Amino acid sequence: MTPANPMTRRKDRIDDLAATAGSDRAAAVREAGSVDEKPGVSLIASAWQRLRRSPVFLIGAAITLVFVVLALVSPLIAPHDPAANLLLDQVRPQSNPIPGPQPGYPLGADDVGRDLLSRLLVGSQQTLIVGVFATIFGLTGGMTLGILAGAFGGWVDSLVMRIVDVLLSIPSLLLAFSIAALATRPSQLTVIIAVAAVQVPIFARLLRGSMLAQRHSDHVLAARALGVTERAVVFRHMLPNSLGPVIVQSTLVLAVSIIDAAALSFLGLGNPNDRQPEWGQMLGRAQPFIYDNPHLAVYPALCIIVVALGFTLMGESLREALDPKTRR
Amino acid sequence: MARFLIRRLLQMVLVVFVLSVMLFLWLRALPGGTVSAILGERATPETRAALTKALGLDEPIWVQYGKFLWRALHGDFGTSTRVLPGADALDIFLTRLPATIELSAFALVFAVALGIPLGYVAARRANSPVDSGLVILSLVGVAVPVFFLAFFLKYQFAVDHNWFPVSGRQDNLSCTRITNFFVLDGLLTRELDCSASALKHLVLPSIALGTIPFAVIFRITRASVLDVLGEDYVRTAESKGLTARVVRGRHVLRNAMLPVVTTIGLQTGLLLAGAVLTEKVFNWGGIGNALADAFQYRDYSVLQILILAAALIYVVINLLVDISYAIIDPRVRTR
Amino acid sequence: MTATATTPGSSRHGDEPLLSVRDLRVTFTRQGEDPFTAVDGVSFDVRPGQTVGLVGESGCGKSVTSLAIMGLLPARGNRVEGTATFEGTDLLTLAKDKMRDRRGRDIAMIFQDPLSSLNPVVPIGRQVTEVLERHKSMSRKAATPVARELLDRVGIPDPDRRLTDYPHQLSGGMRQRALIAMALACEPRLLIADEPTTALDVTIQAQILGLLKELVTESGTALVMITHDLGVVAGLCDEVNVLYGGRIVERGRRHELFASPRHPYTTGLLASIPRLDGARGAPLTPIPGSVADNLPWEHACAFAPRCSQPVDRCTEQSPELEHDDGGRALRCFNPVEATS
Amino acid sequence: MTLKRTAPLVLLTAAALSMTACAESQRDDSGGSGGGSADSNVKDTFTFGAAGAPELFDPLYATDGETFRVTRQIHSGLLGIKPGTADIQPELAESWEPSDDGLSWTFNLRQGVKFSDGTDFNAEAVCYNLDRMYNQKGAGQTAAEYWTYFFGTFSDDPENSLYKSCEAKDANTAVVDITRTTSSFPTILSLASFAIQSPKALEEGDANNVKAQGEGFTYPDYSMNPVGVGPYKLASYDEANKTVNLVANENWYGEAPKTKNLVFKIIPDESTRRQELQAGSIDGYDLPNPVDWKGLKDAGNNVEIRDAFNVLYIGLNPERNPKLKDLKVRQAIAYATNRDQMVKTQLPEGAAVASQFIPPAVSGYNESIQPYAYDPEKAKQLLQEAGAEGMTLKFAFPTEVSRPYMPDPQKIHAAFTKDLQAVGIKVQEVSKPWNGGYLDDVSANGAYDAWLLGWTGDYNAADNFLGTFFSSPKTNDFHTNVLPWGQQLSDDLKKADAIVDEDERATAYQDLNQQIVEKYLPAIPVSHSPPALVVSDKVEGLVPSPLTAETFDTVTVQK
Repeated sequence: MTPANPMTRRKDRIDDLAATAGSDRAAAVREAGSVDEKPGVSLIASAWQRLRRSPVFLIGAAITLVFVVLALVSPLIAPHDPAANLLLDQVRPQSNPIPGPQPGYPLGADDVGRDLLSRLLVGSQQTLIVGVFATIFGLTGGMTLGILAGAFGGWVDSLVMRIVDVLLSIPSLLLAFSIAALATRPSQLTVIIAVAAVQVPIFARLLRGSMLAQRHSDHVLAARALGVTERAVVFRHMLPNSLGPVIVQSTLVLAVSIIDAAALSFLGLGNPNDRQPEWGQMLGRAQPFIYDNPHLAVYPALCIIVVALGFTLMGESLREALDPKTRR
Repeated sequence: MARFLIRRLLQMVLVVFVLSVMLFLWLRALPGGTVSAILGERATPETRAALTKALGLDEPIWVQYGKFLWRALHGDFGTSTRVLPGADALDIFLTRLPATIELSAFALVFAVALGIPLGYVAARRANSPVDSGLVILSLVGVAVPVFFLAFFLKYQFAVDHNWFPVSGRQDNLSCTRITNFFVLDGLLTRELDCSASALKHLVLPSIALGTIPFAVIFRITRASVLDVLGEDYVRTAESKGLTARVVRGRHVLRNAMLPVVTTIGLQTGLLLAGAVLTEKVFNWGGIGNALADAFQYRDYSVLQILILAAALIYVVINLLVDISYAIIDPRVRTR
Repeated sequence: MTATATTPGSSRHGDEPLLSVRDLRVTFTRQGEDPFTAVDGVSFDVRPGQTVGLVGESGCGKSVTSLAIMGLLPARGNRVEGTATFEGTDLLTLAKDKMRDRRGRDIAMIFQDPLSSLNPVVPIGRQVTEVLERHKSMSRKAATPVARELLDRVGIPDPDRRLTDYPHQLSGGMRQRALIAMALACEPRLLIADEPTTALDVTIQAQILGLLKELVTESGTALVMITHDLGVVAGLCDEVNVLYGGRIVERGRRHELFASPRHPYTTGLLASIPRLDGARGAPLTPIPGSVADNLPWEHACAFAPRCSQPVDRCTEQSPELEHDDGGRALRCFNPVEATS
Repeated sequence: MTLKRTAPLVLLTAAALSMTACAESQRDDSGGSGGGSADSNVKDTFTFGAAGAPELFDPLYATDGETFRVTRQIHSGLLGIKPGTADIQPELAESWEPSDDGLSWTFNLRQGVKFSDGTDFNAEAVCYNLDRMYNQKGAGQTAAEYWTYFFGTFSDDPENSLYKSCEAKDANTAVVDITRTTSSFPTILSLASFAIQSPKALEEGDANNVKAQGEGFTYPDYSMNPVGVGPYKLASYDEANKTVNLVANENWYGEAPKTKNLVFKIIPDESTRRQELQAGSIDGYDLPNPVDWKGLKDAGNNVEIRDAFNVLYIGLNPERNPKLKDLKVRQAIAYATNRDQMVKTQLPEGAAVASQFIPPAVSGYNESIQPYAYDPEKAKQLLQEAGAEGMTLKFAFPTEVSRPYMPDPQKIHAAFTKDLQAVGIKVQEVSKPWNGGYLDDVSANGAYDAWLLGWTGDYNAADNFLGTFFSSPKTNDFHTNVLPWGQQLSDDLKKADAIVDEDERATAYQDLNQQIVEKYLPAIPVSHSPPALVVSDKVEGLVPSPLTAETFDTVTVQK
């Protein structure tokens, strides 16, 4: 946290996280009062100890579980085909733009007569897909850069980090926005890519940080001393110990990407094809109706909020659990 | 310190330069463009060709960039084609900036005024129900899509109950403009109703925009207070029998504030650069809104300067944060 | 139990004990983990001007003891039983604010890591003066020269400059000196030093110990020296308590203990420190294993698994602390034969 | 949440309110702003929610409706538009006469007219203006888009220019010569772009000094200080607060505007405009979203529905997809798409399925033509006959846009896609942002087989629709040059346009319309959709115009 390392101030949450990995062993030692043979295990074990009793974590986990299950089974339990304009004949822009609740359609339909409940249920699927894939893409991208930088240091490091700096110098939403705009044919994929791209530099910095923290830690030095190849050192010794913070970040990113996706379709950069419903898209599309038929926006919004909250709760409590500093 | 400053400045220049190149390529890679944005349905091949030529968009890209760079170095960032046709892009940025600063400032006040005290309370009562409650609350703040929150606020407090204005920065009161900070102008010109109107317009957007910074500041405060509470020097202070007030003030908070200051700085950067959603919902005449418009109409010059400026503001603020950090933290100062 | 725990040697120091700890038991009850007793029925006395050592490896509960006495254990997550009577008042049951008044004035403490124990963002001088302001109700202005004086006394060169310096600008030794200066600012009657030298390199260690010794003798302050290093004790303490697994396993006056250690653990500790008077090339024999392998005191001798000469009883019942009239105490079924 | 919110809310409100309190008192003695109106229970300000910022105030260089909406209040042309219709009426010219060959037009000007700067309006002024437009140079030519579009070229290329010359016979008589006869002239002189402005002001404001700079044009001072003949004149443009303030023009020849101040508040977001209206901070706005009409009416506002003066069509490109060269296939598409349902479920009331490419209000409209019915079976059969079963169709729609003729393109496209798939056509769905290259792909690149697009008429002439669509077969969107009758149709259209006699021309166009839909069907006409504009119940005297050419001088706003 000293200016000697310029962009640290950028998202110091990242570096906080990064630091935890490095100090794991030290922490373990301080905890047990004696040198612990295998830091990783005891760390996770004790983390789990704390998590089991943290209400924050339990709530988060519960929400997430429900969400994932829903995403898997929703097509089976959805009362109607979410793409079928079943109530289209009732739609009249003036008299009745949004068909209301009625037998068989507890929440009514949307502006082209598709069953709202079914769309909400099935929406969980695409939403999960967006979240998960955005995270995966962001992670892989970030890992590649981060490992390059963290593992080799030197000019590779500074080159990669300059690139990261440039990316980080653009406010994240703006970046997503810009990338989504490039898509000549907007689709779910382009949305995912845009959202993921924002996460790449963050993951990169995160990994690099925690790996640098370890370059000089005992077990890595030891491994080197034993003449383990650089590659092995990186993948067998440094990477595994950097994973804690990465996992935490990932859970948080799951939430962020779902929200960002919503923001994109609010700005009209979302996936134009709405046969496969996605909550963010539903929310974005509800804009024209928000005044007379707010429910059209409120339902998907609530879904997003709850799910995002779920992931964030998990991530935050995970982070606290893994962070030795908060263990006294 | 001096060396560090110079290094940072150089770095900044580099970042901005690389960015400008990326930006330029990006703009040209965008589907469509100024020409069709201007011509609309009326476009005929002839008019399109003529316009393309007139706008110099037919030249090879590096030539265009060269020209852009040359002009930019002379403070000329081109002319708006659609946001405010014929206006100098730089001027547009300068007239919009105060709006965004004003909004960000109020949003930040909101975030800090709540974030730090609550963060401290949460840390003192770590793992208590109060703590968990506050943490969850703050996380809800993060989980709500900003634009939805904005809509919600607008709907509740502006449309349903007419407590606050729906959108914009000020009622049409024929106010005198000096700095384009409406609240300030009102005070300077003694047109207090202008200030009042501006304030009323600020409330809802500030809250909408301030929620995420609030959550972040809250969490950082909580975390760093937690850390400091466990530090040896706090124990030392206690062992000296110092009063609770002194221990908290001089030993706990003063150390805990370091990362918080950092974060506040960071958030400021984000706010100034990224208020697109809030500004759009509240039709706020700031940079974010201009960005959205410029983007919709493919107004290259305006996009260019706005994004560059956003990045620049962002990097500069980071630098300022580092400096302020150095000023607060003696360890850095004397290194 | 209390009856048995009358500390002998009263003959030499006539006056009443300044601090007398009786049956101190500290149990950590961190939620989500089974309660763990760190200090288990520890009793000892400290008389004015006397220097008492608490010795043992890390994790033996010596630091916890001191924190318990100072009332510095975390507010939640632990249970403290027993008494620590200081000039007639029990510190353990004293009201928080009353305790604050005593801390730093009557009882002061020095900690292990001088860097982390100093507030990084407050100048050294301020950190000294704040004690005076608090307890001597001096103005900051009035306190400054006093602080300067103190820094000078603990042998910090160029004190005027140091007043305005920040901790990170001082060397390890000087930081520890500064801490000592703060501790002694209000001439406390009792000073607890928790591993004051471990974080320093050997040459500095000697200086600091010398300084402490000098200060306590001239100011008549009683000193509780907590350390894992018998070497430190050897130079300093009148009386030594050896702790193991949260209990005192052996006690005695310094020279006696060093001359003829009875408890295998004590001998172990002695054997593991290099001695100039030891035979050349005599091997250093460390104690095998670690505190991790302890047995529960309730129905065994916790040290048994690491003991050089265990007997069956050691693993079957718990040894009591037995006092002889010579002012020594021992907790062992199969002591080392007295070498005399 | 609540806890978090209310605290500062209260604080700020308190602050704000207290300030207004002391402020109002201070306002009172300052006499308040304006307040000229005699009638006490009528407001002296009419605030209109504009969807976008005006580009500039010199209509010659303007290109979009939001700009014209403002310039129309401060400028007038030789010809005006009869309120509530698409027909022309005298304005600055009281009458006009063509020569027998229709190439020379004599305009008798209204007398005693002054520009808002007090200078006189007369024949010199008229000719000065027309010549000014004709003599645009360099960037000015590119910027003067409407001139290019309606008059062709400028003085540096006289052959292709419709305009020839203007001569001031006497103070009140101007004679304008044109190079060919067309139904468009003199009607086009009613377009806001060709308004007559004060020669003095144009001179002093260096009005023609348009420069291309960077990626845009820079406009001279004049463009921000317009001087014209109109009920209002520009008072101020508060760019920082996004409001345009107009004030009554005391030099106007007509009767003084009923409301002294006219304010345009720029609110790009449609739902925000509506909320502002609901909150009473604006008195009306244009193009309310059809789905809002009901809510708006229920809330007591007046939704003024204009006559539809537009057409939405499914464009087809036989060059890109040869299957479309077969009339049967094109007709199949017409039969397959359930346009009736689309109109009912998506377009505002008053919208109708289009039987031809011009709206009923335009002269030359053929009542007798029946729209293609919705008949999937027929469609399948036709496809079969054409051997085009299972053909694929690259069918595109624009995103990030809403036009009067298509409120939500994506929804319309989705509906038709379903229909087409139902008759076994494989639809390849494509979309692009409106400003993000959609129009390029439709016109310049011809990148789609079929697409959604439409047209809103500029003035009442069939040529403004049909000519735009189907003339110049080489370059038009429908690539009619690859169809046997492409050139033929183009020529016929030109001939019809050149007919001087009104009725003769009308019949000619009626026949053409019939041929186009029944014999050619180069594209599928879909619907005419009436744009609306909404004002609060306090507003009276606003006359909606099919051409969205309202002037607000007749408007009164009750307190």
